[in-house]
Amino acid sequence: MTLQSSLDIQARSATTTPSPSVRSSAAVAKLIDESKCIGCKACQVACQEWNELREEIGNNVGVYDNPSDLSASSWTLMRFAEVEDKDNNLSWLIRKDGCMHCADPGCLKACPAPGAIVQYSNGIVDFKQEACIGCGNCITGCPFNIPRISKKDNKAYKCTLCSDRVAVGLEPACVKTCPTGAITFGSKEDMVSYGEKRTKELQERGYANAGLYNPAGVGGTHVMYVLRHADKTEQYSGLPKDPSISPLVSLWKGAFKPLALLGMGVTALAGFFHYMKVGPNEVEDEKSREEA
Amino acid sequence: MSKYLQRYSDQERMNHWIVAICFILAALSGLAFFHPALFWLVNLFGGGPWARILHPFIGVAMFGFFLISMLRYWHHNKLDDNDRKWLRQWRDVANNREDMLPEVGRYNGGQKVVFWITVASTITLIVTGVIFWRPYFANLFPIELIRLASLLHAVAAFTLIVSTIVHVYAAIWVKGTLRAMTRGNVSDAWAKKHHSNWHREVTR
Amino acid sequence: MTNSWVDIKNADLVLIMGGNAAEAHPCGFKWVTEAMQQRNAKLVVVDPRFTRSAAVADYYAPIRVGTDIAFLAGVINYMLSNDKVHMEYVKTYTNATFLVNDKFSFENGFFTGYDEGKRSYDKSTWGYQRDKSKDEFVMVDETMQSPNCVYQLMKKHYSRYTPELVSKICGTPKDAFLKVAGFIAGTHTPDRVMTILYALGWTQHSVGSQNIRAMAMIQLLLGNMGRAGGGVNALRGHANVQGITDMCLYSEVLPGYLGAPTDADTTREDYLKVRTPKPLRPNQMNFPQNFPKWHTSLMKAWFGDAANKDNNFAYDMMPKRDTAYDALAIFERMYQGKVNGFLCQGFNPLAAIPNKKKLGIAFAKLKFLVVMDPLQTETAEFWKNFTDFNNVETDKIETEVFRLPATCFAEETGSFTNSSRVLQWHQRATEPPGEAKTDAEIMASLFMRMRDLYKKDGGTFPDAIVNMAWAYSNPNNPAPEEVAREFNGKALGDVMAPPDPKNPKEPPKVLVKAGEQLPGFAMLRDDGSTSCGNWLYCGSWSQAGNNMARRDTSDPSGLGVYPNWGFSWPANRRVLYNRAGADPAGKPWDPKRKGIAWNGTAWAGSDVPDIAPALGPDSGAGPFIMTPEGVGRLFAVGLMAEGPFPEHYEPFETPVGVNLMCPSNAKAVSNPAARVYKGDMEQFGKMAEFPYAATTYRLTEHHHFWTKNARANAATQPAQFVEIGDELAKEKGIANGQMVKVRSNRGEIKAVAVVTKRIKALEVNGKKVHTVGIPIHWGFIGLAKSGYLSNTLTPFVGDANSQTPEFKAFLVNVEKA
Amino acid sequence: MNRRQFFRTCAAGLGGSSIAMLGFSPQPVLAQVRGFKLARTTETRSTCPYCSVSCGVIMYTLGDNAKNNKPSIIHVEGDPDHPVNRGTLCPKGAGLLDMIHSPNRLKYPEVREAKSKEWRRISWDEAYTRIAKHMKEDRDKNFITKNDKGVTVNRWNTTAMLASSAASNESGYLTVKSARGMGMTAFDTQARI
Repeated sequence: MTLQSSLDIQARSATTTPSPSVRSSAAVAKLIDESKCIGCKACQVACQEWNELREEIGNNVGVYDNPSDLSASSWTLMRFAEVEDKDNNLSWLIRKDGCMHCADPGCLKACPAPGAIVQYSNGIVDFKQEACIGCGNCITGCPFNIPRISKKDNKAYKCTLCSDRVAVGLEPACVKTCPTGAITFGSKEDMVSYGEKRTKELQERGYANAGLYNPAGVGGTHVMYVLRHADKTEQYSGLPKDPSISPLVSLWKGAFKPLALLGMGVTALAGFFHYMKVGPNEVEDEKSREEA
Repeated sequence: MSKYLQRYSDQERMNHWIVAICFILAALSGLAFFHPALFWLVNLFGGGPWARILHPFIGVAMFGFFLISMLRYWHHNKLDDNDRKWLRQWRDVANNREDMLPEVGRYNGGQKVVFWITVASTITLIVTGVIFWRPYFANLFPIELIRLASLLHAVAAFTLIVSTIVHVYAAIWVKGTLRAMTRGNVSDAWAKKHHSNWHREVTR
Repeated sequence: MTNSWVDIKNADLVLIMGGNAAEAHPCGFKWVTEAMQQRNAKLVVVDPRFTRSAAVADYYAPIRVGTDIAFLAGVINYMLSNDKVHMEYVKTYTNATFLVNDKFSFENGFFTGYDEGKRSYDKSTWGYQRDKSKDEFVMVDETMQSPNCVYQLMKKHYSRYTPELVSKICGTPKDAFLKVAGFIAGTHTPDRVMTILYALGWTQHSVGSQNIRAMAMIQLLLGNMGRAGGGVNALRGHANVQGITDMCLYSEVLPGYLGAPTDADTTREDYLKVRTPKPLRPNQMNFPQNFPKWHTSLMKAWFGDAANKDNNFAYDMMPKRDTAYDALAIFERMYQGKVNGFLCQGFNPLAAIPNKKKLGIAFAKLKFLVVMDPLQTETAEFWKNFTDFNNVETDKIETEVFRLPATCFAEETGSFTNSSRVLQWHQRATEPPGEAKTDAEIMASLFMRMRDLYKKDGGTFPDAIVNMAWAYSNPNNPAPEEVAREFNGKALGDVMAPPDPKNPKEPPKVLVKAGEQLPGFAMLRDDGSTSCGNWLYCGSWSQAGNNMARRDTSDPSGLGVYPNWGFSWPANRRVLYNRAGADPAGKPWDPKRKGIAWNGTAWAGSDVPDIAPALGPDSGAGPFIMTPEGVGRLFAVGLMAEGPFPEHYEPFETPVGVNLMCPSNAKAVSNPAARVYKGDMEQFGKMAEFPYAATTYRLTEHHHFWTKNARANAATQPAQFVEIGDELAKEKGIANGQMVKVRSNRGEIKAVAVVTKRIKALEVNGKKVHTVGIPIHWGFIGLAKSGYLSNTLTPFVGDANSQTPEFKAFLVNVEKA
Repeated sequence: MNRRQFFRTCAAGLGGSSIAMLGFSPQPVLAQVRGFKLARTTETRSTCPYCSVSCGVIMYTLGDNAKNNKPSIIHVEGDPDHPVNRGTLCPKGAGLLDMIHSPNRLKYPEVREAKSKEWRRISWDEAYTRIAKHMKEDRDKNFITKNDKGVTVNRWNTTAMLASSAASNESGYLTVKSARGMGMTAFDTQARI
């Protein structure tokens, strides 16, 4: 962790040249141990409190998930799923949903506004609302359905991993508050090894399919899960098993972008050189009129 | 027999230019979002958020007016064997060897192709654009469709821009053409040279 | 809690039953997850609902509401019949060997001595056999073969609770019951310890106290009391519920649990005599024998010089109690029109006492009501019409209501005592909003007004009011520091050591000089030379200063003792009965979890010994120093209202209609010793009309009726709901998220239905019993969506001993709204 | 003609990057993290007022306790030194700020007169005077000095009190002391429930 008021930037949305990248700070990560999570929503409230957000007072729609979805002012959310296995053993699988801080962030890739999304060298992906134009491409690009556009200001918002706290050497608010120690924070390296240790402990406890969720499809994440049923991630309110940036988005924001630009340029140039070589197609009498 | 032949009415021309202006604005703002190198174009619209707000409305306006033209011209743009022959002889076209080409009616094969490309891409643009238009409509569609729409929107825009470059260049290249849209008429000689069948038709 | 929050991490098995620790005490629950991860402890949850605690448990077993005693009795039977008890512990540290009055018996639902008319017992046969030749000591049978010894009586009593019958009563599948019993019984060896975490899920029953006793018996049988990672742990609900309990803001006790005088205690002598027991076995500490010291010191603290030998230490200044004045009794009296004024301090009884309709009528009979609270409450606006939520005729209610703004924690200085008896000092951070004042200032100012009026105008019996010691620097607003010093106590004269038996001629040493703060309750005297407002808190503010404000984070033993963090009553002891954590020879049962041990000359270890430090293993002194026996009571003698052994009784509203433990005795269906007022019995619903078992509970997102006023919390559970199992929902055609009407014989509420797999229909006595879950947190005031007060539904009856209302088991019907 | 062509060509993107380099590009946004809001606040340690785990909390107030500063609480979080909660807080504790600043906090003494439909703000003095008058009247009238057997009982049971279980020990002690001093027996607390 760096001790400074601004973190070094590793990648910046809609920017084609590299950011200053000689210095590299240690990558950080948050690990969510689902086996310890009781769904108390302390993380939700702590997030609201620290980030000075307040969610609307909604309604109960028949579930414990409240608010019922992420929003511009709810950056993290407990999602509850009642799952029965084939022997009718009930599990109440509770997952803290929120930004995964992908190493290869789809939102950043899709964002057209320079600097509206940045990735710090410690791995945090942060939205800069001042630069956000409100197009929603970040939503299109995100493999986890996280960013939300505010109805109030049409800017995109999501978890910042409390970049303001991390920048001064503190853990994120949700991590600090988590009563049961289900959320931990540290260097990515430490969190991976702790996650692997927890996985082993859970496997010894009888959860043969326990595993660490650090999906390679998005280059790994800086928010990881330890899951008791890592073989069935979808049971956790639809956590994608092998998430990656959609190929459609990759094509759109990848190869197509320069090629299309090139195509347009070539077309224009072709016209230019055609004119220079072949010259105008003139009707004789009119040409004289024009020149006159 | 006058020296100039009426090709487009005032109303047709105004409609064309509205579509053209909308296109320019939509293209400029769209390109700003398309490639970081062009993001500066948003300044023409009062900054990023304004460009984002205006782009879809401009697009809808463009589509609306384009629809009028399309309905008016589509039956002039049915491709026939003559057009296909014309198109096959694109080398002659490009080298101003018109005398070797088949006789052309109101529109030549190239114009017709551009017309249909424009129709296809404009419809694609409006349909896909609505699908990911935030904050109004995007929430009605599944994310995968939005992703596909985003890609198709970009592809259609690219196609439209390229075909428009061709369209504009053709107007510059073939002298006397521009007058059809600025004045509404073309010279008798121009018509005879480039659209002899049409010339025969209107001067009959 | 006998143990502490952090101590939970030392457990090998955590049983959560009669509570939902993850939901209600998440930050304490961290020590459960810690035990699971670091010690590989197992977590077992027994609850009518698959709770948040169950979500992370190793094993969950369902149980029908209000049948915990049957379950626990079955566990006792399982342990006794499979020899899964810690026999050495049971023989030496409990009254298992004690002989019981041979007239004592239990038959068909009743213990001996039941008086149906009074709904109470004559407990004269519930005693021990005493040896008249040996100081009236209790007779014992070390072989535990006598049919009258506690062990045999217990074995006989609980042999009736077979796994089959338990399953039939509780609805817990037999294999699930046996699995849980196996987990629990597995900790009977000295190297394994179980902790039990419970809360209102056990107390809020008409058999609440016996629920807890049953578990206490299990912990004694397993040898888990007094041990690191063991104990019986009540997870309490309010920030200072423990402190207020210790301060005894109850009619029947004075600060430090000193029984308050009743009409029967005509003189101070009588009063002290009944409350000062004699040891029941040789060489016991019999700590309650110090009662006169505690009481005299209290009277000195309250009346100063006005309490002296000449006036029996102001004995008659204290009111005597003629009858019960618990909250239910108070509202019954109010309902009957016997109460004119009511002071309501930081309490929302319109929501927190059962049967809202009855409460509303009671309030309307008051002449004046004074509400002191930081927040708007339903109680303060009982007279206001909130349509269906509170449909009253305002213009017919004549009660004058005063609403006084109080501070919240952030705006006041003082101490709170947590669930594990640790007193912690806190500082104010900011000014109160508007004109709000602290509760202390409001009470002191009111008292001073009364005192001035009585001084000026006279009136009935002004003596106690005008003589009360009130020498605070600002009598209208005593500083918390002054008050804390007062309840700790100080020496009024020099406190002298008892004469040294070895040098009887040497003048006794001065232990505490006059005027100094007392270091602990051992210094209290009954001659008026000490004052102490609460003997249990003696030591909290010693001459060294404010021990409640200590913040030393060191934990030398690594067992989570934190001996110098705050002050833990009694005597800064963190684990109660810790002498029992060592074997009779003084060696820890488990050397890896050593609390205290005998080092040859004294008891020492990581904690303050719960026994006189020099009273070695050879003395024969038992570890349970607060009983005159010196041992833990498997047989409760005469202390409980409904019997010395916990026995299963159905809730007053039972979905079965019969007590399967005594099916032929219709009078013992529900607790025969519970107090039921006239009119309330008639209001109990019957299973024909109200077929579903219901229970109320708290959600982790909310704290009682407070956090509905806090925006961030209100959003996390914004609207009222009830939970019903998917099977019942299907039967009733109720869809998830639909509005339903829940009706009891006392009223109805409407709420959103949360249809869940987490509440299962249970097979009870051959029929299916559905359970309806009713969270309590909404009302007609707050930032959350308005809702019905859930006590609209609940019955007006309490536990026979504590009078804690039966909020956890009653009957309802459910329909689509 | 040529200008139009040039314009179109630009739009097509050829000149885009070069124009950007000419300085038409918007100022790069300074990607600084949000300022750390607690940097110079004052810390006060306290105990969470909700359940009996009694977690340690730190309250952060604006300003440095200077005379002219009114210390308003802007943030509450767990006290990492506290042995039980070690910095954690449950959802209630994490939302303490909203309890402290709840719009439903009472700020002034009020009275609802008999049969009235509304609250009326009164002064503390009026509140104390009226309440004490009510209490004294009731006490003088209904106080029982001796029971029917002639035993001195000195009790007052027609005005009842229910005490908070969230008030401090000091407050509780003063409450029980004054209630007993007045002779109250109809006296109980939330702690029973």
